[in-house]
Amino acid sequence: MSKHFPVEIISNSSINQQFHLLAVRPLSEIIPPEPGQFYMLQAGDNYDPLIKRPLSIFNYYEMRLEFLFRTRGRGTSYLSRTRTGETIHLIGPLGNGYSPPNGDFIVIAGGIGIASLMPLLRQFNKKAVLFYGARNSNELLMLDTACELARKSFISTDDGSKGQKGLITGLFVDFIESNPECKLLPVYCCGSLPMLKTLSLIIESHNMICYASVEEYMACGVGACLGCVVKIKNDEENGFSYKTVCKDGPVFELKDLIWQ
Amino acid sequence: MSKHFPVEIISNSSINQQFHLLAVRPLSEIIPPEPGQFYMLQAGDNYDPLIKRPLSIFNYYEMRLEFLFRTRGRGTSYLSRTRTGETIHLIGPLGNGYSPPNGDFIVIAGGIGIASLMPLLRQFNKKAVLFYGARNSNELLMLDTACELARKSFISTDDGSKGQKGLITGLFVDFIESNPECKLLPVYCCGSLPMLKTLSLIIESHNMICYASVEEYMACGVGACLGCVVKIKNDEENGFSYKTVCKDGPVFELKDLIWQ
Amino acid sequence: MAMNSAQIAQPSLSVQIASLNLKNPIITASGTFGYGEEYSGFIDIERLGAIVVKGLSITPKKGNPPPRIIETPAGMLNAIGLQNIGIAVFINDKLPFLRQFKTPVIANFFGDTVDEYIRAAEALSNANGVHALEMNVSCPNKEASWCVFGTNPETLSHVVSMVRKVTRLPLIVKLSPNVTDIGLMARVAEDSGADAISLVNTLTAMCVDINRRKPILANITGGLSGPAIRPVAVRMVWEACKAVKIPVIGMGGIMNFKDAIEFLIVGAKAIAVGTANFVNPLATIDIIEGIEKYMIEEGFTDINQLIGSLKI
Amino acid sequence: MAMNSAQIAQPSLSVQIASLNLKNPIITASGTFGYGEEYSGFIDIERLGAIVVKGLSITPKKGNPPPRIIETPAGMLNAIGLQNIGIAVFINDKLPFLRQFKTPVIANFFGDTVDEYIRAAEALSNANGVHALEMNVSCPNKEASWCVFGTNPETLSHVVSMVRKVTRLPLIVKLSPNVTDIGLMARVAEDSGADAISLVNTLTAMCVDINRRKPILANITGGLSGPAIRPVAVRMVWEACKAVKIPVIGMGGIMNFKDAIEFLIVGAKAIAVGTANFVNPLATIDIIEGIEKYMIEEGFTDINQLIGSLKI
Ligand SMILES: Cc1cc2nc3c(=O)[nH]c(=O)nc-3n(C[C@H](O)[C@H](O)[C@H](O)COP(=O)(O)OP(=O)(O)OC[C@H]3O[C@@H](n4cnc5c(N)ncnc54)[C@H](O)[C@@H]3O)c2cc1C
Ligand SMILES: Cc1cc2nc3c(=O)[nH]c(=O)nc-3n(C[C@H](O)[C@H](O)[C@H](O)COP(=O)(O)OP(=O)(O)OC[C@H]3O[C@@H](n4cnc5c(N)ncnc54)[C@H](O)[C@@H]3O)c2cc1C
Ligand SMILES: Cc1cc2nc3c(=O)[nH]c(=O)nc-3n(C[C@H](O)[C@H](O)[C@H](O)COP(=O)(O)O)c2cc1C
Ligand SMILES: Cc1cc2nc3c(=O)[nH]c(=O)nc-3n(C[C@H](O)[C@H](O)[C@H](O)COP(=O)(O)O)c2cc1C
Ligand code: FES
Ligand code: FES
Repeated sequence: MSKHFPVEIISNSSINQQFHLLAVRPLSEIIPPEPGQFYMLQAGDNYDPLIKRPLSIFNYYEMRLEFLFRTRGRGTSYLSRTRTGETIHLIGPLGNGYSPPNGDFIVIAGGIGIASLMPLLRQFNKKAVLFYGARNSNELLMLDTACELARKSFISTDDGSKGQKGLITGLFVDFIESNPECKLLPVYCCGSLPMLKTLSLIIESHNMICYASVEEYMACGVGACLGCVVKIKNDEENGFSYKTVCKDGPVFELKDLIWQ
Repeated sequence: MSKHFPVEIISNSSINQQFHLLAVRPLSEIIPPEPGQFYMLQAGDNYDPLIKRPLSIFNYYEMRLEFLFRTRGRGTSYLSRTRTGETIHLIGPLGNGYSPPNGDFIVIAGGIGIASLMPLLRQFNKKAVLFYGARNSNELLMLDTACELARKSFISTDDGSKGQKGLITGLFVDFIESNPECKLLPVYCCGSLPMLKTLSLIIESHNMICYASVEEYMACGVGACLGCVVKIKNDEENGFSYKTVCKDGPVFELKDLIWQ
Repeated sequence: MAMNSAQIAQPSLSVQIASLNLKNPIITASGTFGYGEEYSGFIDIERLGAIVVKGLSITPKKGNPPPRIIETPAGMLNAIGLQNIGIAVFINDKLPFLRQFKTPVIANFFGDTVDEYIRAAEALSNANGVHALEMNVSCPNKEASWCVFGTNPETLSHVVSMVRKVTRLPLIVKLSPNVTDIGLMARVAEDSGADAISLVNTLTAMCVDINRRKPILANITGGLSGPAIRPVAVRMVWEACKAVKIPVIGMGGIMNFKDAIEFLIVGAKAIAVGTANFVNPLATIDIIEGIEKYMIEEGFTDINQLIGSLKI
Repeated sequence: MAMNSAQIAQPSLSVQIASLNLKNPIITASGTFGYGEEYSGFIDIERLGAIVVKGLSITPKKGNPPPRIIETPAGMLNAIGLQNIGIAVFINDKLPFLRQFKTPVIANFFGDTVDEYIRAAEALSNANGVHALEMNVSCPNKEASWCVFGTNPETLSHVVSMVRKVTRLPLIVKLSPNVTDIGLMARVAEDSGADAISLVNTLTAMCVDINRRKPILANITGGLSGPAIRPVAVRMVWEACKAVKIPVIGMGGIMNFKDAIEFLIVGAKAIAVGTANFVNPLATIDIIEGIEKYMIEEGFTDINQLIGSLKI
C-alpha cells in the first residue's frame, strides 16, 4: 500500500557540496515505510523535469521522513533548492524492502548506498557488521552514525582519505576468509554497479545469501509502466524474465540478477 | 543596442499578494535603459516555462535595475520566488520607449501600468499631471511615490476604495474639459486594453497626441520572430501593416493602433 | 442560500461511445495504468469513465531490454516493447479483480500478424468482463513489419475489417500520429468498421547518449508522450473529429482538466490520461472534478454541450 | 605544461555542404534570426558557420493577424504566416549588411505556386551575397494547397526539379516532419536535384483557449518548435541520414551543445539553432564552444569523425 501525498519541507541541509539531507513532514496520513523502501519525489514545479525521482527512505519518525541524496541532475538539484515551509508531493512507500534479518547480519554500503541501508542498521541496532566504502572521505556519509549503529565496522576509500585504501569488497573478502562462520549471515548491500558485480562473484564463490538494492530509470514507481525492469533468472523461456525494480524490487537476491 | 547578461537578485519583496518588486544587480556591463523600455527576464530554471517574460524597467540606478510586476502565471510566479543571491539572465534594454516630453505632460496609468511610466515621472520630476486608476486600492501601486513625482494627481478606483469611484478616463475627460489649454500637452499612457480603447476615443475627439505602451505575447523581444505584432495604420495595402511591439514599440502613437 | 446551492444541479458528464455508456469521459490510456490494480490503492476505480488496460497479445511478451524509458523536455520516451502477460493469464488473473467494479473495461490488444490480431480479438470478446476492444495498430517501437498497419491505409483497412468480423464488442481503433494525413487514417478506420477511434499514440522519437555515442533506449527509438506532445495531439484529434462521424477518444499529454477540456472542445467524446498518472496517481480524479467545476462555472449542464464547441 | 597545452591542437570544426565550406557546423534556423541584424549586437556573426535568413517570397507578405505565438510545455507554437519584406527589399536593404561578413548567407524562400518558387529562386540566385538557397516546402501554417508540396512525394519532386533548373547555387530542401515516411521524402528531394536537405521544420499543432473556446492562434494551427520536439527531430534526422547520400542539416529543439551533438552523432553534417536564440541570444556561440570542448575531451580532432558516429 502506498499513497500520493503532500509534504512540507522541514529542513534541507547540505552535507557537503554534493550531498543533501531533506526532512519533510507529511501533511496527510501516511503508511510507515520499511527499510529498503523508497518514495518518488516531485522534481520540479512545472513539466520540466516531468517525472518524479526515486529516493530511498533514510530515516523515519512519526510525521517526519528523511532522505539523503546526491545532487546529480535537474531533479535532485530542484530538491536541493526546496525551502523550509514549501510543499511538494511524494508517492510511497514503494517497493519491496529488505527481508528482515533473523539475528546478526552483514551490511555492505557503497557511498550514497548507505541511505537505503541506514533504516536497517537503525531497526536492528548493533546486529550488523558494517562494510562501508566510498571514493573518498567526502562520500562516506553519516559515517559516525552508521558505525555507532553497527556491531563492528570496516571502512575504506579508493583514495585512502579515510579508512583502508582500496575497495570495500576487498575488506569484505578478508573478513569472511578470516571469519568463515560469518558466511552463514545474510548480506544486505546497496552501491554502485561495479561493486555489486564484484560482490556477486564473492557471494557466489562462498555460497552466501545476499540482498541487493538496485537502481533503474523509473517513471511510475508502482509497477504500471514496466519501464524499470532488470533481468532476473528464472525457469521461463531463455532462463530469465524482466522484473520491475519499483514493485518486484528494489531489493533482489543478488544471485538472481543478470547483468547487462 | 541591448545585451544578454546575468544579474544577481538583490531583493525580491512582495508589495501585496499579487505584486512584487524585484531588484537586481547586473553582473556585467549594461546599457542604461530609457523610460518605457523593457527587459526579457528568465522565467524558469529548465525548459518549462521556456520563453523569457517581458517586464518594463521600473527604476534604474547605476548597477541596479528594478521591476514591478504582477504575479499572473508560471513565469512571474517563478520570478516572485527568486531569492537574494541567485543569478538569472536578462535581455535588454529593449524597444522604443516614450519620446521625451518637452515641458509639461500628462500621464495616464492603469494599475500595474505605472511600472512602465514611473521612469518618465522620475526623469521629469513635477512636470506631469498624473491620472492613476485601478480596480481597487491594492492595485494602486507605489501611489505615494508616483504622486510625489507628479505636479498634480488624480486618483480613481473602480470600487471607490481609494480616490474617486469610477474609471480614470472619466477623471481625465473632466480635467481636459475644464482645462482645455491642457489639450496641447502630450499624453503618456499604459494600462489595460479597455482603458486604451476608451482613451483612444477621447484623444481622437480632442485631437490630442498620445503615446501608449502596449502588450503582446513575445518570444524573442528583439524583432526576430515577428511574433508580437499589432496592426498599425499606414499607407500600405489595406491601410495597415503589422509592427512588432518589441522593436517598433512597445510605445506607439495611440491614434495609429488598430484594435482587433 | 441552501436553496441557491441546491439549484446548481450537478452537470451531466456521461457520454456514449458506441454502445458503451460512460459516466464521465475520463478513461485511462493503455500502458500507463497497468491492469488497474496498480492504482487501485490511490484512486477509486469506480469513479473512472472506463479503464483501458495494458496492451495484450495472444502469447505473452517479454518486452525490450532496458533502458526502456528516458525523460525528455516536458515528456518521456518509452520502448517497453509491449511486455504483457498474454490474454489467457489476463483473463484468469486480472479480470476477476476488474469485474468487481462497475467501470467498463476496455481491453487494448495487438498482434504481430493479422491472424494474431484476429485470435486476440476473439479471445477477448469471449471474456466475461471485457466491455470493449481497443486495437493498437500504432505502436511505434517495434521493428516488425506489422508496424505499417497503422501508417498505411491499405493494411489498416485490412486488419480492421478482419477484426471487425470476429467481434461484436465496440471496436476502438487506436491511431498512430506518425502519419501525413490523420484524417485519412481516421476515415479508413471508420470505413473498415471501427465503432470509435482513439488517438494519439506516441510520436516516434529518439535520444542519444553523447558520451557513449549510442541510442539511450536499447530499442534505439521509442515513443514520445507527455505534455510536450499535447499541442500536436490536440491538432490531430481536431482533424480526426472533422473527418469522421464515429466518436473520437482524445489523448496525448493531458495533465490536468484544462488540457482535457481542450480535447473535448475540438470534438473528442472522451479523453484518456496516460503519462500524467505517473506524475500524479490522482490525475484522473482531479480531471473529473476540474471538468465538473468548469462546467458549473461556464454554465454547461451536459458535457455534450461542451464537446465540439470550438468556434472558428 | 605550456608544451602540453600547445599539443592539444584546436580541433577542426569545418564541414562541407555541397560547394559551401562552413568553418563550423552551426547555422541559424530560418525565421528565428531575422535578417542577422537583430542579433548582430549580441554575437559576432563572423563566428557562425552560416546564417539562414527569414523565409522570403517574391512579393512581400503581411503575415497572419495576432496572436501569432503561444508558449507550450518546453516549446512554442507559431503561426507568423511567413511575414517578410519580399526579395527585392531584402536584396536592397538587408544583403548589404550581411555582405560585410565572411559568413555564408543562405536565403530561405518559398512560394504559393511553382512559378513563385521559380521566380524567387531566380531572383535570389542573381543576388550578390547569397551563397546558397534553402527551399521551405514544409511551412505548416498556411492553408493554401501548396502546403502539400512538402508532404506529397509527387508535388515535392516537381517543385524541387523546377527550382533546380533555375539555380546553380547549392540547393537545400527543407523538409516537413508532418509525414509518415521522412526517409522517402528525403530521397525524393535528393533524386529531384537537392544538394542537401534540412529538417525538421515545425510540427503542426494547436492550442485552445478553454474560456473563449477558440483556437489561441488566429491562424487556428501553428508550428511547434523548441526542446519539446527534439527527440522527434533526432529520430527523423537519423532516418533521413540513412536514406540519402547528400548532406543533412539537422534542427529541432537544439538548446545547447549536447543537443547539437546528438544530431551530429546520428549523421547531420550541420545543425541549425532556432527557438534557442529567443531564450539565449548567445546560444549559437555557446554551442560552438561547447562542441569544441567536447571534441577535445573526447579526443576528436576533426568534427567529421564525430558526424555519423552512432553505434547501434
Ligand atoms: C529505488 C531507488 C532508490 C534510490 N535512492 C536514492 C537515495 O536514497 N539517494 C540518492 O542520492 N539517490 C538515490 N537513487 C538515485 C536517484 O534516483 C537518482 O540519482 C536521481 O533520480 C537523479 O535524478 P536527477 O534529475 O538529479 O538526474 P538526471 O539529470 O535526471 O539524471 C542523472 C542520472 O540519474 C539517473 N536517473 C534519472 N532519473 C531517474 C529515474 N527516474 N529513476 C532512476 N534513475 C534515474 C540516471 O542514471 C541519470 O543518468 C535511487 C534510485 C532508485 C531507483
Ligand atoms: C513590453 C511589455 C512590458 C511589460 N511590463 C510589465 C511590467 O512592468 N509589470 C508587469 O506586471 N507586467 C508587465 N508586462 C506583462 C507581463 O509580461 C506578463 O504578465 C507576463 O509575461 C506573464 O507571464 P506569466 O508566465 O506569469 O503568465 P502566463 O501564465 O504565461 O500567461 C498569463 C498571461 O500573460 C500574458 N503573457 C504571457 N507570456 C507573455 C509574453 N511572452 N509576452 C507578453 N505577454 C505574455 C498573456 O496574456 C497570458 O495570457 C509587460 C508586457 C509587455 C509586452
Ligand atoms: C510507458 C507507456 C506504455 C504504453 N503502452 C501502450 C500500449 O501497450 N498500448 C497502447 O495502445 N498504447 C500504449 N501507450 C501509449 C499511451 O496509451 C498514450 O497513447 C500515449 O502515451 C499518449 O498519451 P499521454 O501523453 O497522456 O501519455 C503507452 C505509453 C506509455 C508512456
Ligand atoms: C517564429 C518562427 C518562425 C519561423 N519561420 C520560418 C521560416 O520563415 N521558414 C522556415 O523554413 N522555417 C521557419 N521556422 C522553422 C525553424 O527554422 C525551425 O525549422 C524550427 O523552429 C525547428 O527548430 P527549433 O526547435 O530549434 O526552433 C520558424 C520557426 C519559428 C519558431
Ligand atoms: S517505474 Fe513504472 S514499472 Fe517501475
Ligand atoms: S517578440 Fe519576437 S519580434 Fe517581437
